Amino acid sequence: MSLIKLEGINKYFDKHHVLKDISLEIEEGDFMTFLGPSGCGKTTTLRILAGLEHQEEGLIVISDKLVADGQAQFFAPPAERHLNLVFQNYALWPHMTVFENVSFGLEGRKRNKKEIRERVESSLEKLQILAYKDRYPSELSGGQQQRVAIARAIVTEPKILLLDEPLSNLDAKLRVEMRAELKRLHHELRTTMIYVTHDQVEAMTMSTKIAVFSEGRILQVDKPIQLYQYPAHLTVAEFVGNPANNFLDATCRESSKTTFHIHSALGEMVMSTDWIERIEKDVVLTVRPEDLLISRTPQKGSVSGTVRAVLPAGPETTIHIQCGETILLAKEMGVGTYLPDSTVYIKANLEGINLYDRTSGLRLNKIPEQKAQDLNVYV
Amino acid sequence: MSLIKLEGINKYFDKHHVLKDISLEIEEGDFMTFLGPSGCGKTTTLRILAGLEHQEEGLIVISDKLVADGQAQFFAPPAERHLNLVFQNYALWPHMTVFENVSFGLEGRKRNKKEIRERVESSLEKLQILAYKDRYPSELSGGQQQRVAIARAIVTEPKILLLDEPLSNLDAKLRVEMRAELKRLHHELRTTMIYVTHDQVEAMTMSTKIAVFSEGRILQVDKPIQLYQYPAHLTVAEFVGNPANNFLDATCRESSKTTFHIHSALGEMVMSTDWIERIEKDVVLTVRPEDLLISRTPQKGSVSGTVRAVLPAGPETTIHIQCGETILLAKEMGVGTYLPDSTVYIKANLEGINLYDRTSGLRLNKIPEQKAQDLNVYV
Amino acid sequence: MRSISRYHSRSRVVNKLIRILTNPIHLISALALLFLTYMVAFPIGQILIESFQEDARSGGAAGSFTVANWMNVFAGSISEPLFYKPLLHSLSIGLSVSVLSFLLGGGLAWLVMRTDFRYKKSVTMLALLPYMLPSWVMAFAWMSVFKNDRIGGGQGLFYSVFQVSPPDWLAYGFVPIVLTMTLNYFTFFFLLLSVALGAVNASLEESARILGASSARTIRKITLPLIIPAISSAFILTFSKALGSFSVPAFLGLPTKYYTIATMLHSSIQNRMISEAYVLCIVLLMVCALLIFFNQKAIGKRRSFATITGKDSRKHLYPLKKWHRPITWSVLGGMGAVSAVPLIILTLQSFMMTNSQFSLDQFTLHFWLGDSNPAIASGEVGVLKNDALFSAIGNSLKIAFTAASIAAIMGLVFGYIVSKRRNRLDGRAIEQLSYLPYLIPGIAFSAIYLSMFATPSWFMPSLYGTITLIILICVVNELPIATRSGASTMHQIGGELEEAAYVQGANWGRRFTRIMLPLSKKTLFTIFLLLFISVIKELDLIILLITPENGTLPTLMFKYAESGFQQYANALMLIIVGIILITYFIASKLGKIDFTKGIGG
Amino acid sequence: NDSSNNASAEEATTWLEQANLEANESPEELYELAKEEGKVVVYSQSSRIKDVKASFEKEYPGIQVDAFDLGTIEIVEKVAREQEAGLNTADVVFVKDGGGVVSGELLSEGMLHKYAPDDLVASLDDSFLDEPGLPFYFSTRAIFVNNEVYDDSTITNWWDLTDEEWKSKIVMDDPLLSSDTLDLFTTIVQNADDMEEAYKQKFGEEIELDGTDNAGYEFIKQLLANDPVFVSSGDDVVEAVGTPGQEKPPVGITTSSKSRHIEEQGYMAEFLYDVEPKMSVAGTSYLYMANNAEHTAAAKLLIRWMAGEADGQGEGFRPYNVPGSWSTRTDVSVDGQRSSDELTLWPYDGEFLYDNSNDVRNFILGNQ
Ligand SMILES: Nc1ncnc2c1ncn2[C@@H]1O[C@H](COP(=O)(O)OP(=O)(O)OP(=O)(O)O)[C@@H](O)[C@H]1O
Ligand SMILES: Nc1ncnc2c1ncn2[C@@H]1O[C@H](COP(=O)(O)OP(=O)(O)OP(=O)(O)O)[C@@H](O)[C@H]1O
Ligand SMILES: [Fe+3]
Ligand SMILES: [Mg+2]
Ligand SMILES: [Mg+2]
Repeated sequence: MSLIKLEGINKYFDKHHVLKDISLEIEEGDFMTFLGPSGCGKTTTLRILAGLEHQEEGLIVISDKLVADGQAQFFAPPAERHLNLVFQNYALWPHMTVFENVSFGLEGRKRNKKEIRERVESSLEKLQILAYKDRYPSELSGGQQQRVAIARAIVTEPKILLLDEPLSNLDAKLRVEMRAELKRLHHELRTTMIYVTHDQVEAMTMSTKIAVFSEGRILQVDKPIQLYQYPAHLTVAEFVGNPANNFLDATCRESSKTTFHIHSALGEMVMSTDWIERIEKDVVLTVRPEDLLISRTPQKGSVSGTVRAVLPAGPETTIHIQCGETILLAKEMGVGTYLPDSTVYIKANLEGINLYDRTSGLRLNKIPEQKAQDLNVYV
Repeated sequence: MSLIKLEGINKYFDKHHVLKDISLEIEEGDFMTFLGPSGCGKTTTLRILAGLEHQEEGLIVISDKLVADGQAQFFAPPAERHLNLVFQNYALWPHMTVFENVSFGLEGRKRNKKEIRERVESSLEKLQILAYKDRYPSELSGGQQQRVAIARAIVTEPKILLLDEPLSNLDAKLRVEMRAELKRLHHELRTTMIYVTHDQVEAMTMSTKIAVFSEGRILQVDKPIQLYQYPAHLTVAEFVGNPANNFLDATCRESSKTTFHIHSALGEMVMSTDWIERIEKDVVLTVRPEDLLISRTPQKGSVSGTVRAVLPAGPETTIHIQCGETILLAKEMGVGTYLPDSTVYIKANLEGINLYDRTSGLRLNKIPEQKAQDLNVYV
Repeated sequence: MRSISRYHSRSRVVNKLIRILTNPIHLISALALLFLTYMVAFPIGQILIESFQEDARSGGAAGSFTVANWMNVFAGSISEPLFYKPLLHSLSIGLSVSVLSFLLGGGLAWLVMRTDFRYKKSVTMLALLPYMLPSWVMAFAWMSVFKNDRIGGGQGLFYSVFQVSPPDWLAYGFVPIVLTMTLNYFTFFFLLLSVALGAVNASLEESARILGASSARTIRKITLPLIIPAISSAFILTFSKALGSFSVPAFLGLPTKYYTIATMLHSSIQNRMISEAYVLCIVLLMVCALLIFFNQKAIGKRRSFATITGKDSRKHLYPLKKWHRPITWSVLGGMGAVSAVPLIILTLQSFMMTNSQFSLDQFTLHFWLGDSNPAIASGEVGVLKNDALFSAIGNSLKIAFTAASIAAIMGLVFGYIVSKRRNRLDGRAIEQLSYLPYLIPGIAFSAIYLSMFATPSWFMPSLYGTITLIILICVVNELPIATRSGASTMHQIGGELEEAAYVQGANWGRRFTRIMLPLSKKTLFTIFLLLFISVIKELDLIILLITPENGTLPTLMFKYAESGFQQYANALMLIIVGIILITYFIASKLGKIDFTKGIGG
Repeated sequence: NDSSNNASAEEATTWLEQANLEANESPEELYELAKEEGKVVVYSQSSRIKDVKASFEKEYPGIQVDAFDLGTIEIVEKVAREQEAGLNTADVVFVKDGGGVVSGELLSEGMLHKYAPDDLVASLDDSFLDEPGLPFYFSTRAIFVNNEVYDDSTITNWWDLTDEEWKSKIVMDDPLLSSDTLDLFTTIVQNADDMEEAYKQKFGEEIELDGTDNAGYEFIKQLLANDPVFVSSGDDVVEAVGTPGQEKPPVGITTSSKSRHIEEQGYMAEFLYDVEPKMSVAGTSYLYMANNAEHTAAAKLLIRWMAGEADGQGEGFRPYNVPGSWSTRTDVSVDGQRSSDELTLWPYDGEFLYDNSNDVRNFILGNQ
């Protein structure tokens, strides 16, 4: 049995239909990440799950207990759902000190003073804000406030923890440390986490599963790497990848019983028909930037292109290459040293491409058996 | 002449000394990024610059005009500083619709209605929130609110624009688009930007200069790549890099007139004495993860290590390798396929290492002439 | 860098001075202080001085310095009946009324602002009604129900129904005084807390609920502390209103000789023992000052109550579910009874030939429309036929409207300073000073104003005899309500909202009118309404200053009441209530105010 | 500041000379002069001034009456403050001397003057001849009883009120709040001898003072010990006493002028004339001319008008010639009530009241 189950959730704000038939199952101990463009309904889903917002339609079951039923207009209060939420806007209490903010949840549970103090201080310590415990939220920096919000949520060690962009205002170093802290919590207490983030690295490294939202719908729920490597839908493909995936209009042509050709700006590729569910004529080919291989000399199967821009970003460099009409992004480790306007030869790593039906937007290629097993290694 | 000049700014909140002798010059048309850990004083610096907070000591000169003098207790009001600020917490007016929020600044300038409407709508359009123009802030998602805050600041086309983590709540795709939009603004209107971000990629790709803050001080102001490749100080080195730099305690030994040895967990390295300012015995060696090369077979100069964790993050994979006592991070493009606990051989790319005095924390190695020129290419 | 040297040549002190002088907040704060010093501190100074002067009637040399008045009150042979006991009564009344008003007004405010209760507008209306009636009306209504045979002259409704006399404690003294005053003054709590609750970001409560706190605990630990500024303001207003109220304790307290400081003060004035009156007055003022001091303590220096912030989040209403029906019935029923009963009694009376006999054959329109009939009330014509009525309505409207508008704006501005500069001396001084007029007895206050403005002084022209002076004294007298309400709202507005406009280049005026004012629109309306009501009912404050051609509705009513023409007075009372209601509707329509909604969409 | 005081003193004398308050102008002469002045301002303690204004303006067109309707205390406060500030708004002041404050604070300061032309004074009752203003009518604090249940003989002596029979059965205006009631008590103290006498008459023995100074105080003490019920207005007293259908109605003490509305309201109450030692104390209303009055002639004319002119029958006096009130003249009376010379009243001694009512109040406070 799954720990949390959403079924057919629909939510309207006045006329606006913001959640459309959201269904989702989350197992105990899952680290589920919600990924999706701004305004797609992530926060709303969390709020509905927490019982702060009431859906018009759909069921929510937590730990085998029905906690909300839209049709029946039954909604268990937040407290009965045994979860905790880090609000996107922190929602710290301005009239309480940091300590009081964090201890509030424990005090409700009638523990003794000393224990409360210890636990509050230990979680403040973990979030590196113990020094600020007697300050009021208005006397803290943005990132410090955000950490208070996290501390307040984790101090009660809830079974289910919802986090709405909890690390967005923290610096990279702290973010890594906080991620580790959350991971630890996840493992040690087997807390089930539902996590909203816009940071793909965060999503990829932290989660056991990712749900990609778009315009109030869930497009794909999958393990991180699978999602990354085999986006199920063009929209998902557009959204994941850093920097963005390359999209090429392509056409397919069956060339033999076992092979077919894909024709695109990257030239002619020959693929096995095993690789694909079915052959469509008009397709979209996606190549991840890191799977676009650049060489300074022509190679077998490569096409030529012109370097348009080189954007070093510290650990890696993004190179914009014009290839016919389209600009393709390639990514290399380290500081790339291509000169602008020089000619280079590019070729797609065949393992890094995906094929989509141009009309329905659904992926056509299959996930290879071997790969699918491989991927399990990392989870 | 620089457009903005901060000189010896000191700021206290009650007893807390939060800004310590901040001095900084910003040229016209600069895109200056403030980078630094949470709570280090970035927001405070922006607020002092904007005239919302008053420093106890120090001067601020904008466009050759003294606008604030702590000693003399002279502070020009924000309006006279001709700048605009995107607040870290948005500071949207809850009683106004999105349109009204954005048009407020223009109305103060007594333009005609039609022009105001056009300009507001065009900037809402750019931020992809035109559809929400009649909503109130409370009816928007977090990211949408943040975009309203940006729209409000850019609509008046200020000479100087201060942005406090303006994209922190946006998704990756939107963030890329918004960056482009800000860049465009920066170029087209020659707006001088001061930008606070925790996203290093953002800092690296957007800025002409980066100032690294730590505990109320500025540690280094430099061009992005230079900063990335040659952090001037251990603390800076700790802070930049994604994931974090590898730090190794090392000892130096002069081996000849022109060479010296560095001994560390990565083995013995021989470097030219030209490479370094002076030789110290106790040093810290830093290696960026992407400059830690992994091979499955022993190579010349490589040391062996054990794979402890493999963290695939989509486009790249971070590998934790235990090497003696220390855990080192290495980063590779694509999905790394090392098996946990397998033995690998690692070696540092010599171009990717830096050496620091262990006591003062200052960098010992010089920036090579050639390199220094190279770096100019990308700016 | 020439410009630099320019500023360096000036000294730090000069720059600081320039900064202080050019900062509108300082300027406004200075003006406010000046205004308050002249209009409040100066009169109070006079009262203080006179409290140390020999009374003319005490036989000594009138006007010479003495502490006898103080000794007499504090340590004389009659101190106990004159001062200590009444003070004890006053304080216990004030405290009980405040607590009950808090429960009643706060509960209703919560119901209206925080739940999905359906009849919010009706409840708002019903909560306002009792405040519109003069307090004796409620006391009178109580009497008609609970009167027992102690006074004589027939018993009340309670007796007719149950055939038992209500005990004295239920009919007179502490209990009825507290209850009727509560019904009169819980409006402060209701209005101030409604506004405050409407401005509380729902997510602040939600986060407590998620942490497993029960509704009660959430309210106790989060909601209430968050609106401390509003609560303490309402508390102070209610407490001092109860402390200063004379008519209710006189009406309900005298039969069992239950005196309060206000009755004693009134007694001193009636018997023209000016110094003694002033000593009592100063005592009341000290209680006020103490309250404000505690208020400042409660608000503290560092704590923030900013619930209206730059990141807005969603509004959420608490579902009443199965409680909806019982709550609806009990609230509408209870409130209806409480608000409507006195009004109905009043209305019926105005149609009855003899005062307290209700029967159909007594029905008459005479008191409304009748022509002169020497057999009835010495030939007094019906209220609506009275020539003075319409000029009185005109004057009352003019005074109430102007005074309420001015005071409402002033209240917000003062409140702004009080909250912005709560750590500074000027903010605290303004808070204290603007509060003090509340407990100065109307006649003493207006007498001093009479002297101050009788002849031109300083830059002020002689205002005596003009309507301006009446408006002015009403404004000053109502400043406490205005400032307290204003401050409680201003505490809730996050600083960054104003800063955002500041960096946009908006000057103070624009910031105030475009940001602060709209954000506190409901408060503005609340203050306006409260002040309009109390000014239009005002009598003893203005009676010394009014001229015959400036007669107002209360002066007209005073004439009727003084002649013993109860029915006419009631009819007039109803007209006043009508005017207030019409004003309420027009103002809320014009201002697009919906009390029951929060800020923004 | 001396000089200005002198100046105003000088002014005052000249005004006094000009105003010529001793003169006996005829109404016609005054009217001529008053027309110049055009109006007259009166501060009145009674709202019946409205009727006076109407009749006066009808009789003397061209002279407008500005009538301020105020309470006694307000009048004292207003006149004193105005005069101190050198404002001469008021011309005529119509007020009772409650607690002696008018004589104590206004007359003593020369802020009010007496205007009493001979023809008006001619038929005044003797006891009103020596007053500081023009006394024109009076009412009194009287004992009211329910005439449905009781008759005149229920109470014949003030000491009757101290009987056990009336414990908690006396309803009266609170002396702490009503200066008229306090005046009654103070006058009782002043006339302690009479009270002593009356005591003897009732109990047949000399009074024994229980720690009090005299029989007056002793009476107050015993009365208070009998738990009288205080109410806040005279109407309540009349209602309590007069409401029909009561088994054992209380007796009441309030102003006789309340009897005006008794019938109208259907109450069954009347006040008692024959009480030992005296019925009560006269509460006289006076007309004064304000110092430095601007409209002297009109003021004189109005005073005459209100006093009912030479024959006392004038239209101006009619509003005051009502049940419960008595003209100070011997030749004017109200039907159905005893004429003023048949009443046994203590005279009203403003000076004494001003000096002593404070003590009496403190005594009451102390004996509650
Ligand atoms: N009260 C409201 N009335 C109308 N629309 C609303 C209201 N609240 C939210 N919305 C809309 O619902 C949609 C979903 O909002 P939600 O906050 O769930 O987005 P989100 O995925 O959390 O976005 P972000 O990443 O920007 O925080 C948004 O388009 C928003 O504009
Ligand atoms: N009112 C105040 N009283 C005391 N300390 C304060 C106050 N406001 C801010 N601080 C402290 O000043 C320091 C700098 O704050 P600032 O907001 O400038 O940090 P920041 O660099 O913007 O951090 P972040 O990235 O988290 O937003 C913080 O340590 C904060 O705790
Ligand atoms: Fe009043
Ligand atoms: Mg969100
Ligand atoms: Mg910050």
